[in-house]
Amino acid sequence: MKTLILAVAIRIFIPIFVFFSLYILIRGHNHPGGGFIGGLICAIGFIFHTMTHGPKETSNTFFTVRYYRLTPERGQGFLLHKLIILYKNLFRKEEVRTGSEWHKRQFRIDPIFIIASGLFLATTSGVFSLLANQPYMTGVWADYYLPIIGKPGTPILFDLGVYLLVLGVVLKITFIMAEE
Amino acid sequence: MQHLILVLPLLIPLYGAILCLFFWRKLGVQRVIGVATQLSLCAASAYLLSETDQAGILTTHIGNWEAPFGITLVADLFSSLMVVASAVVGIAVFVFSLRGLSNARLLYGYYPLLLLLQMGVNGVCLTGDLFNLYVWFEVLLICCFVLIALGGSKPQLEGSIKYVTINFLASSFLLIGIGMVYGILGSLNMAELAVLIRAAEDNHGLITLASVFFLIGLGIKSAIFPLFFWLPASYHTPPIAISAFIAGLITKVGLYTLIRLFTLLFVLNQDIVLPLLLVASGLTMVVGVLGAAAQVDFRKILSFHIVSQIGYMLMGLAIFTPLAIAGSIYFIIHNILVKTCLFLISGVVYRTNGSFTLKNLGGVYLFQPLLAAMFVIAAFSLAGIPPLSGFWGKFMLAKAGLEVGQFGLVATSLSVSILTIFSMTKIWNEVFWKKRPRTDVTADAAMAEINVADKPVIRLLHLPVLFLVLAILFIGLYAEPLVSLAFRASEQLLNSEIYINAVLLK
Amino acid sequence: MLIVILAGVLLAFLAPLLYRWLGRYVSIPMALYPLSAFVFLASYLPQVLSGETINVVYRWAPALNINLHFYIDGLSLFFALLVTGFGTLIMIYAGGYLKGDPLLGRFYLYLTLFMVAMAGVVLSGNIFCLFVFWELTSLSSYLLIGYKHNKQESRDAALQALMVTGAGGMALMAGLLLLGMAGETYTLSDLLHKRELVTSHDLYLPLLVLILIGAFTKSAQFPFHFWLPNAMAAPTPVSAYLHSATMVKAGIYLLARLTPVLGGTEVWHYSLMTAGGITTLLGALLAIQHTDLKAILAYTTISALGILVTMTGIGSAPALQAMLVFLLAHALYKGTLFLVAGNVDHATGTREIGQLQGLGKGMKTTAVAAMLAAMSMAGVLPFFGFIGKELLYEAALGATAFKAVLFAVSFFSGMVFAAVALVLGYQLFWRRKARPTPLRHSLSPALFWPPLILASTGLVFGLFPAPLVTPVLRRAAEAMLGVEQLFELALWHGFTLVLGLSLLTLLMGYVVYRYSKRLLSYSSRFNILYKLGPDRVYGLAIKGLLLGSTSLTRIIQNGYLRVYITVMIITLIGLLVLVKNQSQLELDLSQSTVTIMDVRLYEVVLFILILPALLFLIRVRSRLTSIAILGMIGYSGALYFVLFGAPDVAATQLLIETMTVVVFVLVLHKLPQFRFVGSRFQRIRYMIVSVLFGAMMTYVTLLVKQYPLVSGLKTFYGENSYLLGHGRNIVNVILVDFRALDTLGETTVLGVAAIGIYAMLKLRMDKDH
Amino acid sequence: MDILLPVLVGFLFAAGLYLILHRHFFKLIIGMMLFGLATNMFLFVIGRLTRGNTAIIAGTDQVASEPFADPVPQALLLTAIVIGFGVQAFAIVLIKRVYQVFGTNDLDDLDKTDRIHEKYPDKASE
Repeated sequence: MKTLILAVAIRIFIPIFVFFSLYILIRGHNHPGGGFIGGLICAIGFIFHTMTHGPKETSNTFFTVRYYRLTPERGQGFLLHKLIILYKNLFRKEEVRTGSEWHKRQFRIDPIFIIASGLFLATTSGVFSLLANQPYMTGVWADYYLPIIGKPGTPILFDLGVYLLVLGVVLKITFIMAEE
Repeated sequence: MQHLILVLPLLIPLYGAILCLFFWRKLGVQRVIGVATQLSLCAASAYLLSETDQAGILTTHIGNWEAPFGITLVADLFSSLMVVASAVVGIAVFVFSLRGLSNARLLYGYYPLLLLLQMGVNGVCLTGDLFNLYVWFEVLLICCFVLIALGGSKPQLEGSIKYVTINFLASSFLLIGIGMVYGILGSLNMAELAVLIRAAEDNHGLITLASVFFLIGLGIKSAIFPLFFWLPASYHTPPIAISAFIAGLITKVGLYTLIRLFTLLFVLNQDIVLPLLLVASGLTMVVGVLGAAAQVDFRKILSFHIVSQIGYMLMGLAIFTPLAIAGSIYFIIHNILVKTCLFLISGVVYRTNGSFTLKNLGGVYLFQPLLAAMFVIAAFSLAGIPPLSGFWGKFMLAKAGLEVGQFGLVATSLSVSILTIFSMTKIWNEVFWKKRPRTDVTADAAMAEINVADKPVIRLLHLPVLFLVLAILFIGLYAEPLVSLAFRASEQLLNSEIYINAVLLK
Repeated sequence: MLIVILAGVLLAFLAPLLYRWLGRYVSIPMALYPLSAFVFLASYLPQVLSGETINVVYRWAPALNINLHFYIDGLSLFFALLVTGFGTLIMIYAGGYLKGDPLLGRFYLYLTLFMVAMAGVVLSGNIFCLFVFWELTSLSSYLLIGYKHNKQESRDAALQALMVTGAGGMALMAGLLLLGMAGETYTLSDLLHKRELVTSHDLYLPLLVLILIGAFTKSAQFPFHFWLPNAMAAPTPVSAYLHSATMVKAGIYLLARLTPVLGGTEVWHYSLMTAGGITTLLGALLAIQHTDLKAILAYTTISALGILVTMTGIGSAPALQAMLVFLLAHALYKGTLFLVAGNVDHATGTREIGQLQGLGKGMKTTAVAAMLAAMSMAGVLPFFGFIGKELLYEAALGATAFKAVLFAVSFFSGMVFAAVALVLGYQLFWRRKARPTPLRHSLSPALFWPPLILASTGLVFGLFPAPLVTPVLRRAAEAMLGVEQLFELALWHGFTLVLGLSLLTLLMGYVVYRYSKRLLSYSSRFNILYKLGPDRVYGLAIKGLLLGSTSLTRIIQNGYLRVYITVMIITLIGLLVLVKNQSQLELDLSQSTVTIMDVRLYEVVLFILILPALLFLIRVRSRLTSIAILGMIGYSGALYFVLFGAPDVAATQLLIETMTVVVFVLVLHKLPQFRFVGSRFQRIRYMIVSVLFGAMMTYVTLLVKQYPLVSGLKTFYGENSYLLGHGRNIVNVILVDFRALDTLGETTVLGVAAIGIYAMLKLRMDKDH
Repeated sequence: MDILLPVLVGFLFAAGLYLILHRHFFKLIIGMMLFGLATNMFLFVIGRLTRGNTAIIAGTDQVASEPFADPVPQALLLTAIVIGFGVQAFAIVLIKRVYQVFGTNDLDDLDKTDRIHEKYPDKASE
């Protein structure tokens, strides 16, 4: 399976898969599609990648956040320190990469985290209405329409949660099984 | 306010589980989250119970969709009682598993699984929607699957295969039943279905036919006589903390659902269904207790007794009078506590003596008097010796049975309770009174080692057992609150109008 | 009242702690409790003697009409004083008897618990309150009999006692429930006036039988007597207190208590008299066959219990009076003798009468106590036992029916009692022999004072019956008879027939004693009785239970998954067929001919494709092929979904099917080739079950589809999905809004499955393989 | 079409059950999947069928116009399919582990936990 062409092709395909799946997700409220199908489609892209490159590689390429870290200065607040790191990493890439006081770090996103965030999003999307003394999961809707999505509201958020969860689940399963 | 308190028993464990998942590899953090979650769950369920006690049936329409169209959560006394029982058992098992389970297992998601299982149980108890019920059952079931297999030791795997296959079939039957109900009546909301069923004229038979699928599906889940085989094959295999929780709670959830559905929905053609239940309950008792009498393993005896006790709970439903249903409710709550307690005791015994086999055990009476005392209380509670908790349930059921002239069934139930005493004393004789067998030198050595090294651990393990024993003593010695709650709960169950009105006429 | 009970329970549970703090002096606080209870109860004496009854009610479980109701009248006060008074002495005695035993604290726990329970039984004014305490006595008796827990025989005896009395307890529970139904109340004082209602009720016979079983098991009546001798495995204080003076008399108390409600009918008379008579005889017969001190005492106790039941059965005023007097006399002397036996055992280490002789010198006080008690037992003149025996004979002779039999039975037992009294009061201590049995140690005062006090009480009561016991006994008899009693107890009645008979009894007792060795040699012929006796039956029953349950469980729980599933499916099919037949459901295809035949060509093609695929799937051996076929079937299902307007379902089905195939290929590609296992017969059997099930499902589907479906949900969702749910794809709106809770559950299932798969593949605790 | 799909459902159930009753692990798991599919089809069929018209409100309409397929069974079905997938995926992995640990693919070899006197080493669980 590990042919070069396929390997390269997959690399190109993955963004396509991701975008297509997002499209399926957001059109789901009005046309066939939705979070579940979207999540699965997105995952399939990664499955192909895993099958050709192995789970380690997939995880390294797509699910590892590399960033640079600064040792905190004395007297600097915790939050401020983190904010500086975030800011520099996002907008001052060059400065950070060359700066000698910055250390390279990486953080692997376990698919379990994706599952947890998906579940969190889906659960929390319904909580807002509770605060307004409405039943759980009462839809909160915006007043305007967006293209493709239609009206944005908490059920869309819920669908996004489903999407993430399905993605996480399928990735987790594939990774473990491929490792075996 | 009722919007919040009805979803809290679902949201608290769910959020707890999500947080645990975020801290996937950090056991310390998970423990803190777990404690906080369990405590708040306890508080929330207690509050729910007191609210339902005062304000009657509570409902919330999820998503603010009016009753038959969305999913409605309903809490009456019976469901609140179940939620409280699950929270109590949950906190006991949680404390036990702080030290009673190897870290390897804990690292593979034990805490989130336990919490999600609790969410599933609460969901089943609180939902007022037939399909939603199925979904919660599946949540609960997959958690059980994973927990029973967690660790992958040989007996666990073997038990899991049977557990998974048979419960998969049970869920399918449940789903088939739900599909049929929708196909016949075109609704899923239990209150509306109750109205439709009572108004239905030409398809009584069809609805009864659908109820057969529920009977079989839930019968499998609650381990009724010809359907219980999976239980003794699997319940004793996982680590004791898991066994205790699942054994204590899950079959009773099946029974809860049976009682709920057969009092609310399938009240037609009772002349066909109730005699069947009657026979099934008698046979369940007898076969379960005989199975227990044959066993030589602490946990297996307890497992078979679950089956036997299920017979009692079913008996109440089969008799179908207010007193009988109240008896069943009392019995379910009592049994949840007692069974969990006994399983946990077997776990402590294993931890300190290194075996579950009666032959290899002995002498606990001398060395661990507190444990012995707690076992006596729990065991004789199970056997129904007054004034311990089992007696009250048995009393109510026997009285109800005699009142409707079911002498045979009452005689069976009383004889079964003799045999229950027999197997409980068997455990007591072998594990507690008997001299520790000298042949098993390794266990002795292990015992000495554990006793020196793990004193605080052992003490911690005693804690949840003590907690449950106190709970058992409370509902036994001061039975009135629970008994009258059970009475009122059974009134609510039998007067379906209250339920229907609460859900439909908001 | 409640405070007495609660204080007892509290003290009981404190006993192990107290023992830790106080050591051997623990017996002082433990004895103080029954003493103060005795005093407290005695303070009710004036009221009760003046004819009042006292009701104290505490709400306990009013929802079930079970309350902590204490009812004090002559009968209950009599028993309660006996229990607490005796209890005080036993507490002191036990402290001496079990001195230095590490488990003494627990012993006191059980004993105090028992005492409380026993007091509860006799003081209860609610039949279920009584039952609660009744069962507690069984439980504490179990723990006490098994006190020497290292010995197999102790454990077995404890279990046996519990099983027998427990079974009796269950019968009693059912009986009391029925009694409550018949009498429409659980309150004793109300029940006492409902004799007509109860005895004429349809349930009278069953409830009587059940209650009698309860009482008989507790009071060791034939055929349930066998547990009592075995229960002598308990330490002696227990034997003296529970199995002679108090607990076994709970059954008698119950019978006496319920005499006004249940008594007076023929069934009552005859069943009590029969059971009591047989027990009396049997106990006496077995007593002279044994050589173990405690066994002898146990069998004479059984015999005495038999007499008590017989007297209750006769039910006439003299009989009931005799019953009460004899009960008290028996408690006094038998308790003493048990304690004496305990002392002997303690001092010499044996209880075999053959090995015991000339003990009088070493243990004078005990010997005196033994002698006093023995004389009371034999019925010698100035003792209380004499009065008891006189009254017994009078009552037997005054009975309306079976006079001769009743008298013969009492006479026989009196004779045996006299013989046994000679053994205990004379032979052990005073008979001249060359070498007295050596004593291991001398006895502490705690061991010889209690028996001495008990025995002298017997003497004092005998000398002054009128002021000391008569008033109480009168009120007690009143409680049973319901009319005022004016009898006087007196030691001397003049030269009457009964006195002559008493003397004859003594004489015959001496003869029996003299020729006991010869009699014993005959007794081996009775061995056959043991073989068929109830003890044996019990043993066989337990064995049979184990054997039967093992083989039954082997058959039912056979370990074969496919058998389990087959049973379940057959149950399902059976129930479906049953319900179908009962409710006359008929499938009528002709009604919907039009829709049935409304079939498109491509649907048929798809159908025709799936069928052979299914058949092939069943037969195929290769794994990959079966996965492929399975995938194909799944895709065909998806096509059907597309055809019937469910694009979302179809898409999901397609993707899931793909995922499944992927998982399959990844996971199961290493499994070995199929072997075809299972015989042809099995396969055919399963084939039949499967086909039946499939046919059933088709039938059910068609049956449901026969009726039109009116779905309010469909209409509502169609109308409101866009307006309220802001989405045009109704299915999606249902999933994320109308029924979002389902979806939340569903995603949870997926998440858990992922965790489960992860744990399953990564975590391997089993290192054996 | 009223007759065709019910018959198909029956066939699926029968085949699924037959495979579940088989002694071989692999057949068992295939049987479970077929049974699941059968249940899903049953759910679909029992909710009545409408050809062609999806449950989607057309471009400019506010309200779905009849005839349209009943969306309720579809939604239930979707949920059931997904749940079924979760359970079945777990079952597949379970089967695999059982095979690895026990080295057999015959279900009849797994009868130890039911046996009365069969003793597994205690140490595996705590």
